Amino acid sequence: MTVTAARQLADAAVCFVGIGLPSAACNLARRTHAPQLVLIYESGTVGARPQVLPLSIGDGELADTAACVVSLPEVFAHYLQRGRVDVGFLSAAQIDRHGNLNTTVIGSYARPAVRLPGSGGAPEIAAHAREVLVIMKQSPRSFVARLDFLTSCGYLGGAGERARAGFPGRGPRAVITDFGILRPHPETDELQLCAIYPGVAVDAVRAATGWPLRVAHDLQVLPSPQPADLDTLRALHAATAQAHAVAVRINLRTADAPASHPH
Amino acid sequence: MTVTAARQLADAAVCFVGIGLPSAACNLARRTHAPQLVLIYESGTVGARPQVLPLSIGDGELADTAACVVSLPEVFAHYLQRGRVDVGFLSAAQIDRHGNLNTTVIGSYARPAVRLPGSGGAPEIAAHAREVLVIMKQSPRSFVARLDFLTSCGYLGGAGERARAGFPGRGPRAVITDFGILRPHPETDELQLCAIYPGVAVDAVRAATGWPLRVAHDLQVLPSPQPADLDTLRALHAATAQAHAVAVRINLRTADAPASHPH
Amino acid sequence: MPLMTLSDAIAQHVRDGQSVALEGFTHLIPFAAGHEIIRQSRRRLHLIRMTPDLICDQMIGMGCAERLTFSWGGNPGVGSLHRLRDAIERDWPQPLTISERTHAEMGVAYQAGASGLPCGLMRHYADTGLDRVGGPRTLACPFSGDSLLAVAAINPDVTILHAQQADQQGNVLIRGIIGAAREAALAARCLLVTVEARVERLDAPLNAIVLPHWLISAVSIVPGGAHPSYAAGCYPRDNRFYGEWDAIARERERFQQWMQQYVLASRDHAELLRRLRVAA
Amino acid sequence: MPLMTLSDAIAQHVRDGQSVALEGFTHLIPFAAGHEIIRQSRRRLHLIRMTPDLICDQMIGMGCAERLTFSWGGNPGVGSLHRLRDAIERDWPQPLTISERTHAEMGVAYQAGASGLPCGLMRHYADTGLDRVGGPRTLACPFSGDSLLAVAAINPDVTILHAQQADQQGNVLIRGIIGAAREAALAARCLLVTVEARVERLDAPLNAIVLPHWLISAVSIVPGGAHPSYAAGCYPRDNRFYGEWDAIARERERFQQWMQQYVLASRDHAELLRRLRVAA
Repeated sequence: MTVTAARQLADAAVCFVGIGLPSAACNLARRTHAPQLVLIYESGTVGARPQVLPLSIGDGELADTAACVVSLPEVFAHYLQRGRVDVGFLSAAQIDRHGNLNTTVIGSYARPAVRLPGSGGAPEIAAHAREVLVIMKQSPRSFVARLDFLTSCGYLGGAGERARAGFPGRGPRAVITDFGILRPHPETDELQLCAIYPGVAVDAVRAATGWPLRVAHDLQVLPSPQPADLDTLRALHAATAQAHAVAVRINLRTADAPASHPH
Repeated sequence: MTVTAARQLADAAVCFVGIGLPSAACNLARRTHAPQLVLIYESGTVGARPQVLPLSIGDGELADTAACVVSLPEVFAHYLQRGRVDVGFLSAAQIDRHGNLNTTVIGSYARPAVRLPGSGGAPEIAAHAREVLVIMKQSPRSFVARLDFLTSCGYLGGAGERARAGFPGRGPRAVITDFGILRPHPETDELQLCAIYPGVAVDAVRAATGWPLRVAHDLQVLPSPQPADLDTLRALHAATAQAHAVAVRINLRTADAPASHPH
Repeated sequence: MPLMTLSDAIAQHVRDGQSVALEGFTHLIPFAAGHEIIRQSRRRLHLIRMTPDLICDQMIGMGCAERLTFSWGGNPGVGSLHRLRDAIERDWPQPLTISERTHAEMGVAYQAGASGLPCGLMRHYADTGLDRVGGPRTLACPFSGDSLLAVAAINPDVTILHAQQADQQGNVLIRGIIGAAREAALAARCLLVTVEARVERLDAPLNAIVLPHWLISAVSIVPGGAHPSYAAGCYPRDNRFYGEWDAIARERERFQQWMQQYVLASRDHAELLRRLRVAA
Repeated sequence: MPLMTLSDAIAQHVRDGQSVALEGFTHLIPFAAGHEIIRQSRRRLHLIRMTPDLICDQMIGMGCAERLTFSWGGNPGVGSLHRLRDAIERDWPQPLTISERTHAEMGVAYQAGASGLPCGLMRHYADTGLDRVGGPRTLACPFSGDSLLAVAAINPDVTILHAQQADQQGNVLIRGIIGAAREAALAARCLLVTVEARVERLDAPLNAIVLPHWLISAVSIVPGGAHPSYAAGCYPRDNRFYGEWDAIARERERFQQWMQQYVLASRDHAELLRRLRVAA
């Protein structure tokens, strides 16, 4: 899934990256076919080139390897809202047939069954990025007929409603799942199954979808991931696990240290 | 005049400084009775401590000696509009009896007899600084019954109009001239002569004013400037003249220079 | 800018019922200050933080807060903030009123607050669920007619930041990822800062992020004051602790026990770091 | 980001009739680029600069501009810009339409442009003369009811900056007083930058002002490109030249003669600096 997601990214694209699967896919792409990919994280790190995957969106690794570090108001206003971002990369707890996303609550807002983390930067990424990629595991609980909460706009009610609302970004171009890839129908904006991994049965994908899933008439079978890509991804995860396991030690005497400028 | 203006500044005040006479007065104050004065120039230099007087509002001397250098949008929004400035120090081509200022045109706006530089930062300084000091030479051409153009608001039409308009800053507290000091009447907001330098005749001040000038019933005679203050001011001007006369030499081969970080 | 101990700074400047922003975006989160607020048993606070993180999880779980303004409430890279969820889902230890925004809205709100404006503007195209439950309102641009979202300014009673250095005058240098910390600082009525170290001179590069001393109500020297978050140039993020927090905070009893054993039983942050075996 | 000569950059990217912002607040004014625009005889430009300074005085006097957006049009510390005055007062060499704002309004306008917004907001209490002759409009804050001034965004067709360094990729480092140069850069449809030097790596501190290469249409290496303005860390402001300009620009004939002898007769900026005896 991560390899397939990475393959959706063209080289030199400017990519606004969420943490987790999107970050893994972007960094895999940067280490394989897209070395000039520009990664922007909402922590204000522009052009980050992390050696290991960040655990948080604001890891020091991102700042240390970035072309520049700007403030959060700037990254959202000057980069995202100004229209400088080609691809926004998102994930969610729920998605509906028109690519609208929920990362806020399961159940009612006032008294949720599960309180999810919330919107973060997703609503504006979904609005402003020239196009959006979504990566999430497919199940009837996550691919739902009706969202419990509309956190980030996809194609709204479909059939051109998003375009008519004037959104500068075109919306979700692809939803990469553990079964394959869904893309919006050009007229109805409804997500349909366009590609599957080798060995995946269409009925299994339908069973994992909370609405009657349409299948593209030219359904593709995706190539198996290149061993080199898988090796790169495994190496990235291994380096990450190792880096994050290091025990932190703090020297309490730094207060008395001379005025050396940390650089 | 500069010494008298400097004396109006309390130590540790946060002062938004215009170039020219205001800058000279503020730096004199900082070198004499008000060493903790915080000087903010509209170039974004906050806490500047220049050794020589800057010729422009953005001289390198200001940046090199500042506590921090921020952008112009920030200095106007985060410092001035946010209400962090105690004293705004202004000058003008024309002032009227209610302390309103003109730095835009003499004559009509569309076809001026004299096109002046314009507003710069003055309108917002006049609006937001807790109080304003004005320093300018007094003559019937500069102290006028009616401004050719209202660039920066003083007390508007007087009699509390400024306070009713909701301005956060109180307006011009003192106008320091080459004759003495004018201050607003507490009820009418009309500038009246409150203090004169030794040897100045009130009639001479009246003759230099374009409206029937009122004189405070307790007109003060200002002390002669301290020789020490005058010496400091002269030394400051001498150092400034010397610094500004140095010939600039540019090395055209810097393009080939190694990546040494200019600090 | 008076230099004082963190316990004095919190005692003097943070009152029950105030709005308190603790900013720092993943980086430089003022954990030591949050713990001191817990130790001093502040109540009915309105906490403001874009990413509540473990610090708000702890303060909410310990009953300090009655309200939270935030934009993303998870344990980054790990999962849920269980104490935050318990407060929202089950009113434990008390009900928590939430004001929820997006990151971009929080940025605009802090920026408006820092700029002395009552509101700021964003582009807006269609209402989301947040628009429906929240306060923002749309208005039309007087020039283009475009629909814009007006976002109400945030001006916390107190903003607390952690930073790398303060100089002798009390000017504070912040290096690295800044989030909306500077805007939160300038928006506040009272600004408290904890720093890793006090130095003779900051020796800051020309365009460094420096908070002038006269904007700051109190500076306290607290080495390691951001742990388990990090301070660029001083120590890295304790990703392992973030992972372990999931199990600590999942159940009420274990959470309370942990807070008692580590935070409440420690006189100060240095003692806490020693108990956690992060410092010697 | 293609690296190219300044003359190619102007030839390719600056067209007659465009709006062109040359920013840099006293510091880093892109004089070399302005001179190249004069040499290439661009016409009907809409010049945008907070402080027009000598560079706009020269461009206006040489007939490049039909419109000027600005907020303070003087020779700093010296007096008038005589060519600007001659254009406004006597239509020489041609009429000049002016859009006049305050510094703060220009800052808000660039910031709105950089942020993809059609307008920005400021506090407003009473109309000045500028409000009466200009375009800004007031609106009410939907939360507080306060009267606010809406300022229309500025999005120049081209913004030109001068900076200290570019690296091999074309990332640009700016150090020192910045004014609204960064906002003007981000607001532009096309961004051209001249730099003092090209370096292997910028070696920029963590929070330095860096413009990423993919925002820039062309970078040109022009040592001394800000003279008689300055580049912090490279050379100081030529205050003497600013003083001398007053006499040069006062009369039309002497001005034209000077421009011919120095700017037009020089192939490039290096030759101009040699003629001025600023460089060897």
